[in-house]
Amino acid sequence: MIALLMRDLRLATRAGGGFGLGLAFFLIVCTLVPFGVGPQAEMLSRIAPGILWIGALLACLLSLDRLFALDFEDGSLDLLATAPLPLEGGVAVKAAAHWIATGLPLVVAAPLFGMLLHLPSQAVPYLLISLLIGTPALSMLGAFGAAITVGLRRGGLLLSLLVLPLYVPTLLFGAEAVRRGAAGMDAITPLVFQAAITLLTLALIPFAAAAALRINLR
Amino acid sequence: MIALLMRDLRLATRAGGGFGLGLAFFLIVCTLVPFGVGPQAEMLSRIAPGILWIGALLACLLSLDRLFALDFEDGSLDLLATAPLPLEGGVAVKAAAHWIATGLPLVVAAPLFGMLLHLPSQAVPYLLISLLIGTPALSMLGAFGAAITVGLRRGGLLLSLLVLPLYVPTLLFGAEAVRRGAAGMDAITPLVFQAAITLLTLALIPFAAAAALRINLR
Amino acid sequence: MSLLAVHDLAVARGGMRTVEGVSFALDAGQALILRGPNGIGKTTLLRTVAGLQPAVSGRIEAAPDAIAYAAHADGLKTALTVTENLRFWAQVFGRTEITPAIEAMNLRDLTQRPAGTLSAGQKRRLGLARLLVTGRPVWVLDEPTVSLDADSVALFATVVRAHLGQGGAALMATHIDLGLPEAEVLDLTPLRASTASKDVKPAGFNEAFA
Amino acid sequence: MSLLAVHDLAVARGGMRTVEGVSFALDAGQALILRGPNGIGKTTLLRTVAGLQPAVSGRIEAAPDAIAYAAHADGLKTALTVTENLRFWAQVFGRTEITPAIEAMNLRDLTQRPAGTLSAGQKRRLGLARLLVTGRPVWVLDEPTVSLDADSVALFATVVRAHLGQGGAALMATHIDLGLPEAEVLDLTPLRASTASKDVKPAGFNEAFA
Amino acid sequence: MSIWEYANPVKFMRSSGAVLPWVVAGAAACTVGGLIWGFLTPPDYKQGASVKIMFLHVPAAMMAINCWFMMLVASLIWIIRRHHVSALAAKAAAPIGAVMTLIALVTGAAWGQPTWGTWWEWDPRLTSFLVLFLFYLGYIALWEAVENPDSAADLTGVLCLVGSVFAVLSRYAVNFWNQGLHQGASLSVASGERMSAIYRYPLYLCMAGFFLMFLALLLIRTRTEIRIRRTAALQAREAR
Ligand code: HEM
Ligand SMILES: Nc1ncnc2c1ncn2[C@@H]1O[C@H](COP(=O)(O)OP(=O)(O)OP(=O)(O)O)[C@@H](O)[C@H]1O
Ligand SMILES: Nc1ncnc2c1ncn2[C@@H]1O[C@H](COP(=O)(O)OP(=O)(O)OP(=O)(O)O)[C@@H](O)[C@H]1O
Ligand SMILES: [Mg+2]
Ligand SMILES: [Mg+2]
Repeated sequence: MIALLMRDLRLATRAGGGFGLGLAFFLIVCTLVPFGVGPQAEMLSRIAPGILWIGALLACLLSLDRLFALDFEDGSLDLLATAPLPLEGGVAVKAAAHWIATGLPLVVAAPLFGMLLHLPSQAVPYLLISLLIGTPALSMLGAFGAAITVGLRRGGLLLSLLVLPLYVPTLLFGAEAVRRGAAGMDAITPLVFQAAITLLTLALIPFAAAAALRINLR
Repeated sequence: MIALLMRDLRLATRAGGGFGLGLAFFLIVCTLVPFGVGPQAEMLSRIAPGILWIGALLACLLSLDRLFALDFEDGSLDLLATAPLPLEGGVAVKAAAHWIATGLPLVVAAPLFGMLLHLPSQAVPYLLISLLIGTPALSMLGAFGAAITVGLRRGGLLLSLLVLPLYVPTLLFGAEAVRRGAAGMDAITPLVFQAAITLLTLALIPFAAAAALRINLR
Repeated sequence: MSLLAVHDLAVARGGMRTVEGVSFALDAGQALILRGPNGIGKTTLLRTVAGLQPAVSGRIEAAPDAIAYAAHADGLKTALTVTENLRFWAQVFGRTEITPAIEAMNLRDLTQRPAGTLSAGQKRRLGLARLLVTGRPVWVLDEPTVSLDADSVALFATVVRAHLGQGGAALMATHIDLGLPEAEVLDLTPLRASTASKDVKPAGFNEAFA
Repeated sequence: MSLLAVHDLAVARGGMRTVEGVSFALDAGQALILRGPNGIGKTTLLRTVAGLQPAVSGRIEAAPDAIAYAAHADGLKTALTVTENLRFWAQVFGRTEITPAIEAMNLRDLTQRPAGTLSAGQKRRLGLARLLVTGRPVWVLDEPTVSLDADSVALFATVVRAHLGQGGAALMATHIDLGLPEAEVLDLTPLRASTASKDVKPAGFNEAFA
Repeated sequence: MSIWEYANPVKFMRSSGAVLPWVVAGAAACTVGGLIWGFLTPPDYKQGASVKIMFLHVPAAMMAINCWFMMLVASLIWIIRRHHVSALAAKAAAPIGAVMTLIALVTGAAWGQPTWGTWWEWDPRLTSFLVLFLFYLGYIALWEAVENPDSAADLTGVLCLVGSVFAVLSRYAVNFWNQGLHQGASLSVASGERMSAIYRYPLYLCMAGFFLMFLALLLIRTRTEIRIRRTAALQAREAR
């Protein structure tokens, strides 16, 4: 297990591994939005919570598409499936590695990007906490989508299609928490709901994902 | 040439080919945005031009990441490079096939999704025209990015990082045209600029992309 | 008791049976070579035995965690070096020692090279070295000597012999000579699932229509 | 004049020379087989001859558009059927007739199957059929008979012989017997680029330090 | 002897090694001197003490642009004449340019807070700098991602050419999109009336310092890149 975690992290930091690219994508989304909607600070600050959450979500999603596909193509997945570690554990570990390599940097960088979008400063702690609670669920749900689409040649977009609806609750509560934080309202309730969703996801999805992998390997 | 175009279109419509997925992604982005920023119609209608353009741009981009990678992995690209058709032409044809399979459906569907985001109806023709003018440039620039990242294992996100800055002018003029259209202002100037950029792109980028492909095949 | 026993096995690919009535047993120290024309179902059979897909009918008896499978693809990460690749697989199988495997497959000069920069045959050698670090008794190999030169094939034969000598077993599919004259050969040609006559037995969904 | 002539060629991979001083000429009706241990540089040499990478030094003379190259990967689209795959490549090379190729490589029963559902050997047969539809005189083949069974190897030999008989030529790298005893053999082992002595000749960047 | 002789890695190592100490000394003297002088200037009547940020901000902003220009030239030399040193120099320059851009952005943000009352504004100047930063990131990421050094040089060269065209296009597009708050080029023809001499001379010194600092870093990094490649090649030969 540890070996798998270390390998995935090492691969992420190697050439072409994609470490930091999630961050770059996040930055790019945050830059494109003002280009699209115009530079007025007052409007940007109103949509900032939503855009930040959507940006984090897309960055997470896009770095996921080949989570298992690479292992599938080079045959590692066949070999992992016959190795003495439960596939459920393998899925969980790979999702964890993904979160460390992508989700965590997003959380850390989010306040900075919040500044670009004129996010009110009293909302920043809520942004941090809600991302910290929410991104593990994003990684795990994405791993599930990646497991389902692993055998497909152009899984990327199909993956988005499958996974994005699953992201809706996390996104809703996350963005709501930040918006309430920005408005100085009580933001605990959405955060609690979000935490519940994350826990549920972490507990159940590894089994679904491992089952999907087994089916795809057949 | 025609053979290549027909093959790519046929592949796009086959299982897992990704035809329609770009559209689905576009739809999803347009649905996630109200979840993220809140449902107030008046604000949605203000940000609609920008969001629609960004959604189209991301949908286009994401379907591009494996434009050449698939041909590279199964060896077709080696064989195409030794075939009696100029690689520049091949690149242009593949970008054209991508545009027909992804860009065109986006253009057609955009007014519908504009409705979801309360886009003012006088802006719809501008949305259509600017997308029609702009999306070919998106496909071609994306083909350039795909050619550069073709040999890399996790090219997807790197591709985004390389290509999105190139999309900036197109996006700016496109969204600006729609915004001016929505406000009833003169939108011809940005459209003309956009058309100029598209023409420039179509004229020059095939050569750069073919050069990148040759380098990657070495 | 044998390490691996297969009784009257039938396997299917893409919803159609490929071979049926396959029976054999592998004891410690035995090697069995599967032969048969292209497309008869060797790969399918090996994947079934390795547990990657379910059998249509028949029985596979093997100790749990006895089988190490090596397919056409070698499961190498091109960005990691030879050592890192091997060490990873060793750790997955709960072992630590990789030097013997490196020595055995003559990879000493290549240890620090990223796997992506190896030639076809060097990659294959690394893929075979992976088998050694699993420490599992039953090797299930699909065309193991593809792309290997004569010296490496001889090396491979030596390694397999040593594995058999230590009480292991090997099941291999191949079209070419592996340099293992002592191995038994099972020709699958007569076991091709019959489709011409009335006893068509398609798998799964189609069973209902049979 | 010969169809393909190579004079004192040196090729490099990953910034280091692999083989050097390679010279040969192929006339119509001739076949040349490259041999040599794993990693000596056969693939590199063939890719250079096919024009996919530049030579470090030396000269390659070939008519433009004379070479058809077939690598390890077959360039098949798994979602397209056998016929669609072949027809595509025929069109790319400006030809229309694909039935002879299908007949020659014994793919008649598989024409409507998506290429993704073929077995390893069947895929290879399809990859070789592609050569026939190019209509080009010089075939450059990298381990063409990998995964093929004995019958298919014989088929391949027949096809190559027919090609040579029609004034074609073939350059092939392989480790195993192709069933073409009449072909000449070039062993690359003595041409390995020397690295031990002082006449080290690394490619490109390192040249300055030599 | 033509000038291209110096593009030979061995010759380059020798000559750059000789000039490097002088460049480093000059860079240190000008930068430190300029910054101290700048810091001792009296506060501006309108902007107060925050005007002193200028001595970091303006030279960094200028070097950020010039560095990309230098990379463009180096890439062209590599693509046309295939001199490895120029490719490696372009590679070495990118992170320096990215950091310069970052300094300009950060000091600009720190300047904007007292002057415009906001850390960030989607002003065309600032925005096009952000876009430039993205170009730098993409360029660096591509160098990192491609394993074969020659291919990496070629690919990043092509990217630099295309990127330059689009960076200029973006500049004009951004101008069209939003009329900004940012200063115009104050060192242009009209400079005399816009900035008094007490600020101008220390600013010149800082600019010279930043330029020399860029040169010094560039030489050091290029030398390192050459050594790295050389080591890799030697290792590869050992492994053979
Ligand atoms: C993140 C924010 C900022 C960025 C990226 C930025 C960028 C730049 C750039 C690119 C230049 C031009 C160099 C040239 O063309 O010569 C420049 C110069 C200058 N900036 Fe900024 N700037 C920022 C914020 C500010 C702020 C807030 C102020 C003060 C109110 C300011 C004042 C100046 C001045 C006085 C110059 C010198 C004029 C000139 O030479 O053009 N900048 N800045
Ligand atoms: N995904 C699939 N769908 C349908 N049929 C398939 C699929 N994959 C393989 N087949 C068919 O199943 C049969 C058995 O294939 P298998 O790969 O097991 O053959 P093999 O004996 O390994 O052949 P080879 O020697 O060529 O590797 C072949 O006839 C093949 O065409
Ligand atoms: N990308 C690369 N970077 C560095 N070295 C490489 C790279 N690819 C291959 N090599 C090395 O170049 C040499 C020649 O490789 P090549 O693939 O041409 O060998 P080959 O003769 O085809 O071997 P095989 O019979 O195993 O296919 C090998 O020693 C290999 O390790
Ligand atoms: Mg097989
Ligand atoms: Mg080879």
